[in-house]
Amino acid sequence: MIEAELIEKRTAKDYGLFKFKLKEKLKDPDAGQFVMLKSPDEPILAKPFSIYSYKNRKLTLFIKRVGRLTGKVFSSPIGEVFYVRGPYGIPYIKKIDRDKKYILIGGGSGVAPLNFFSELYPELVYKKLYGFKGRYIRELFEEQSSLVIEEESGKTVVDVLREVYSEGLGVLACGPIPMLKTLPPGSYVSLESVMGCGIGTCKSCAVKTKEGIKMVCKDGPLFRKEEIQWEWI
Amino acid sequence: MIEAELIEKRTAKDYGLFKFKLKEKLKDPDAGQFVMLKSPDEPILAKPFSIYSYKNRKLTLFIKRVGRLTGKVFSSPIGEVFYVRGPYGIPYIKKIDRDKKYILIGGGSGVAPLNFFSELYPELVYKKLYGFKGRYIRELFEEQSSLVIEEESGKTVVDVLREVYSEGLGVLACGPIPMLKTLPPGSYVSLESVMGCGIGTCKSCAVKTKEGIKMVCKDGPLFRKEEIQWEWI
Amino acid sequence: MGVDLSVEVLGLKFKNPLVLASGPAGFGFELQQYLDISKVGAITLKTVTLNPREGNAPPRLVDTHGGIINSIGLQNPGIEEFVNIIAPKLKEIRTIKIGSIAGFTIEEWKILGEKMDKIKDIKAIELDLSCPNVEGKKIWAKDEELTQEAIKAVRESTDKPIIAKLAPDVTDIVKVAKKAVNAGADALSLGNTIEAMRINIETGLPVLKLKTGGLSGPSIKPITLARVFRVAEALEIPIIGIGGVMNWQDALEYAMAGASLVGIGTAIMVNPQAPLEILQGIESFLRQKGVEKFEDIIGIAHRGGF
Amino acid sequence: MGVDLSVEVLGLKFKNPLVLASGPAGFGFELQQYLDISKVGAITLKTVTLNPREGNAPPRLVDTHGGIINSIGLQNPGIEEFVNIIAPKLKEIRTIKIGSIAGFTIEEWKILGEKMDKIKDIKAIELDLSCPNVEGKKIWAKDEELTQEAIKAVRESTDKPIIAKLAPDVTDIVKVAKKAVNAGADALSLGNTIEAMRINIETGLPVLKLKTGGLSGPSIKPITLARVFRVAEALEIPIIGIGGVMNWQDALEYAMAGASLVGIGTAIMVNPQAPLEILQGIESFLRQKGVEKFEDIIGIAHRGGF
Ligand SMILES: Cc1cc2nc3c(=O)[nH]c(=O)nc-3n(C[C@H](O)[C@H](O)[C@H](O)COP(=O)(O)OP(=O)(O)OC[C@H]3O[C@@H](n4cnc5c(N)ncnc54)[C@H](O)[C@@H]3O)c2cc1C
Ligand SMILES: Cc1cc2nc3c(=O)[nH]c(=O)nc-3n(C[C@H](O)[C@H](O)[C@H](O)COP(=O)(O)OP(=O)(O)OC[C@H]3O[C@@H](n4cnc5c(N)ncnc54)[C@H](O)[C@@H]3O)c2cc1C
Ligand SMILES: Cc1cc2nc3c(=O)[nH]c(=O)nc-3n(C[C@H](O)[C@H](O)[C@H](O)COP(=O)(O)O)c2cc1C
Ligand SMILES: Cc1cc2nc3c(=O)[nH]c(=O)nc-3n(C[C@H](O)[C@H](O)[C@H](O)COP(=O)(O)O)c2cc1C
Ligand code: FES
Ligand code: FES
Repeated sequence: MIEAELIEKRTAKDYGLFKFKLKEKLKDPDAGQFVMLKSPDEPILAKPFSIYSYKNRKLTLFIKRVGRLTGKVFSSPIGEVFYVRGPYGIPYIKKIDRDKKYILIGGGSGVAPLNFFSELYPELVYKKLYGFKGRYIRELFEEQSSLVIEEESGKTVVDVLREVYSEGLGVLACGPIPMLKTLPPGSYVSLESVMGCGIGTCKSCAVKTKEGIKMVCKDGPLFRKEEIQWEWI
Repeated sequence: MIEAELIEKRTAKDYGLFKFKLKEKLKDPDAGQFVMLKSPDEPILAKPFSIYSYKNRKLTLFIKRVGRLTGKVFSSPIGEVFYVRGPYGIPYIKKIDRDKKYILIGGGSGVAPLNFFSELYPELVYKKLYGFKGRYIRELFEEQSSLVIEEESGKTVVDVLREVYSEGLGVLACGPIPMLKTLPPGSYVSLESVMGCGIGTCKSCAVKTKEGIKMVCKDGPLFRKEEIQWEWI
Repeated sequence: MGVDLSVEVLGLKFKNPLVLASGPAGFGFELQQYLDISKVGAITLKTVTLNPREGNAPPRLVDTHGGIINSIGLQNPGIEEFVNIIAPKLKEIRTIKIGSIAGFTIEEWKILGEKMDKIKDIKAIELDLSCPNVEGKKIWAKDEELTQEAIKAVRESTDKPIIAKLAPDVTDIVKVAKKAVNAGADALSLGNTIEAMRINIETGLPVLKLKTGGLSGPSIKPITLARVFRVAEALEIPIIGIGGVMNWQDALEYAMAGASLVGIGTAIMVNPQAPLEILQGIESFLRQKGVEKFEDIIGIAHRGGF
Repeated sequence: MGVDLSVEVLGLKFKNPLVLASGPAGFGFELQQYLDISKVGAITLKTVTLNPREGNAPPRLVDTHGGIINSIGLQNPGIEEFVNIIAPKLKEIRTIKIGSIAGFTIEEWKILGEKMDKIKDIKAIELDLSCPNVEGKKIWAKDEELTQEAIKAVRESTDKPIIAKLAPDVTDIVKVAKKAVNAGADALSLGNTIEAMRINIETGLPVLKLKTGGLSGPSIKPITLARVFRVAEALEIPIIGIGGVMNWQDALEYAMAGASLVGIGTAIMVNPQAPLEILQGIESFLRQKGVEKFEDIIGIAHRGGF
């Protein structure tokens, strides 16, 4: 695994941007791909995090604190060493229709891969809708206009989507399952799932599709909304 | 347990002096007593370390790197937070004959409690013999004259003891078992033992004495050499 | 709004569900200097045998990733000294006291039961059927028939509530649990340490003098928790869930899996104050959830959760 | 001075003692992109059943202190697809391949044995008698008689070496091991995951959809190590020690306890390159100790150590 030293951190409550300096470079990371991040001790399992940004061996992750590993990242001082491997997963760009423009819809930490996508493929982005509950999140982002904050407007990203969506536009979404389920047909949805290996061998991250069981890590994380058998998740 | 922030460290190969700033003060720590030190994660067990020095909530430990916890201490950056509890064990001063002067004999990390003893009770110290294998240890100590370094003189502390010992003097020793076994009758020996609780409840640190099983943590760590049934250890 | 942490079980009212598990807390006297024992629901005293025992030669303890392995070997002063010297002082320990005994023969179980029965301060008797750390000794709980016989022997010698402490590392815990209940156990402690070892690669020899010992601590929690869950699913009997409880979340998991009381051993060794932190955590969790009585969450995982 | 890491056992020459345990490494194809599999002694392929299996609904995995609990549920394409599509590609995986099968009935064991027998690239057959993650399915290794019958069935259908993969969480592992050997097993894999669970205290429900799963990783190492030690003490049979091997020290402990080969599962998931680091560590340890052949340290803990 690649040594990853924490060199910058900015947090707002339970969300944070964490920049790591890697000992080796990642191989051609693309938007929608993720890395497996491991703590030097507990938990022993590496966990998946989408690439939020990457340049010159500097990897930025956008992390929501929910449990042990994310808690460890939040409480780590600058200089703490973690380990990463990857990038894994199929880049969004290889799965989507490149002739469309996309509304990027992110909920919470789901914003991470969308940010990288908009950095790499600005020409494919029609609009960004990054949804959060509380206004404290504004501290973390420079680009304030993409933020849809429920506490401020009473609207969720899905509400706003309904207002701006029109036939012909694509939807590229990453966020909680309930949000993904409400999206229009044809949307591309980036799934989360508990992962073990991240590379398709251990069968931990199963999702049931019209064509049978697929692995989120190897066959995804992006799927067309219609492929998924949502009731199984 | 008391939060203990690492505020200073000086190491020479596998030995080091580590100063911690405690959140609360220790209750009347005395020489020969130890604290239980715990890492914030692994290993889960707290481990015993003699007090090397203590003043104003600043606790110094003299540690030899041998395994997981000690390894963690060595690799920790300044600012890392550990936990301590204690002090435990019977102060040397309560067990020894106060009418004597003592040769303090330390082997390796066994030097720690003797240093504290000589700080608190200089009037009871006849001579200090702190034994180490390699000369690199000189970097760690200001008081160079107490050091007996095998690599330099070819002599161990026990060799030097034979030269300076005379009837009427006391011996107060802490170090490896083989060293303790060779000491003159009447010597006071400070034992090490694997510990669980450090307070006498769990029965992990048993030592067999003429009066039956005793617990190093609660009944020791200091014993008269004659009390111990050495073959059991 | 106060949260009611008390648990009524075995005809006793425990002020809260935390029990100091047998062993790590000794008889409570030393621990008392570092923990206000009156704050915990109960203490199960260190196991007592018929004859005094020195315990095993050292090293008796080694740690692992997420756990510790001990081979203390039931060091204790024997039942006579316990009755004559320890028991009269037990009133100093101001919580419910559960006596723990281990016999090597049926006859011994009987005698131990009788002696414990006479001690007024002992409110229940736990049968340590599962200590893996005595050389040459059979582990009673590894044989359903022996389990049954031992319990019957004690059952005949006392009217105090009997708790059978079973081994988690058996093929079918539910089967053993059923036998124990049929034989007259009023409650089950699930479980004890699990046979384990470490080898010192430098010497090529086991680290512990006894070679193997019993694993406790966080490592075993998910294992024992599943045993508690299985037994609670199958039987109507009060369970003391024991194994790897280090924090309030662990304690709640056991309760939700079906344990009425929760034992802590290793956590006491790591930090004698651990029980207080655990109780605080349980209380504020329940308050936040709007649960008024701890008893309401016992076994909730079998009833569809919250 | 080179150190000879090879192990001769089951009539096969393993270039080193590391075996990728069944499951976490799949059939090796995906893993191959991240690990040069030709560097490990062998791979035990993911268990195959008679019929294709989707596996359990998610979540299938949750981590604990020092371990992970999985309830994959033997997701696999079934023996037909294995024979027709997977087997012909197995030559791409350039190490010794051990096939793994799990039957639900004696008849199934037999058929699976026969099918595996015909695959040239499969050099030995492991019987997964101990997967705890299939709802309603009996765990064969929890019953000595069933263990024996399953092994006999496969024994009749193949001349390839048979490895019986036993469950560590049985009352008496030596007893089961003896039965397995008597029934015709040429080697034993000790062991598999141990039934375990976690409860989500927020919902009050088990985290895994299947409720319980199998615990693997560092947590179980001291437990399985003791099982290996006990069996090696009692029987003359090659053992593959499996459970919580994360680093070279762990691997050496298993060898010293009596394992000829050492399996790694969870470590592969954490870090696909782990086997290379482990091999390097073993080699430099042996060199430093002046041990010329890895085989010399197998079981050394039973022979007085170094
Ligand atoms: C009263 C008392 C006072 C003490 N005071 C001091 C003090 O002042 N300074 C000090 O440095 N120490 C002191 N000690 C000793 C100290 O407690 C131990 O060194 C410490 O517990 C080691 O903890 P660890 O986690 O680093 O080692 P562990 O990881 O627990 O290792 C312990 C031992 O096992 C060996 N070991 C580790 N890993 C393996 C493996 N994989 N295979 C085989 N063997 C292995 C190590 O070499 C070591 O000898 C004292 C002990 C006592 C009882
Ligand atoms: C492809 C992919 C990309 C991802 N990208 C990102 C990303 O960019 N940013 C991001 O923040 N996340 C991302 N995730 C999610 C991230 O992987 C998880 O948040 C992470 O694994 C959590 O690890 P943890 O150790 O902190 O949590 P864990 O400790 O494993 O906890 C996991 C869950 O269990 C719950 N839990 C924890 N402890 C308990 C307890 N005692 N009882 C009950 N429940 C408990 C937590 O609330 C949490 O929901 C991604 C996931 C996938 C699959
Ligand atoms: C040092 C030590 C001594 C123990 N002694 C006893 C004992 O005498 N009798 C007994 O029934 N259990 C004994 N146990 C087992 C504990 O009571 C408990 O069942 C086990 O440790 C699992 O719980 P834990 O993980 O909270 O420690 C002992 C455990 C330890 C660690
Ligand atoms: C995700 C996962 C899947 C597994 N699948 C199988 C399997 O299909 N067949 C099998 O015999 N064992 C299976 N196992 C068990 C492992 O082969 C191994 O016995 C166990 O995990 C203990 O080793 P470890 O601690 O190194 O992982 C699986 C384990 C894991 C973690
Ligand atoms: S995480 Fe292992 S297969 Fe997807
Ligand atoms: S360490 Fe527990 S009794 Fe001494």
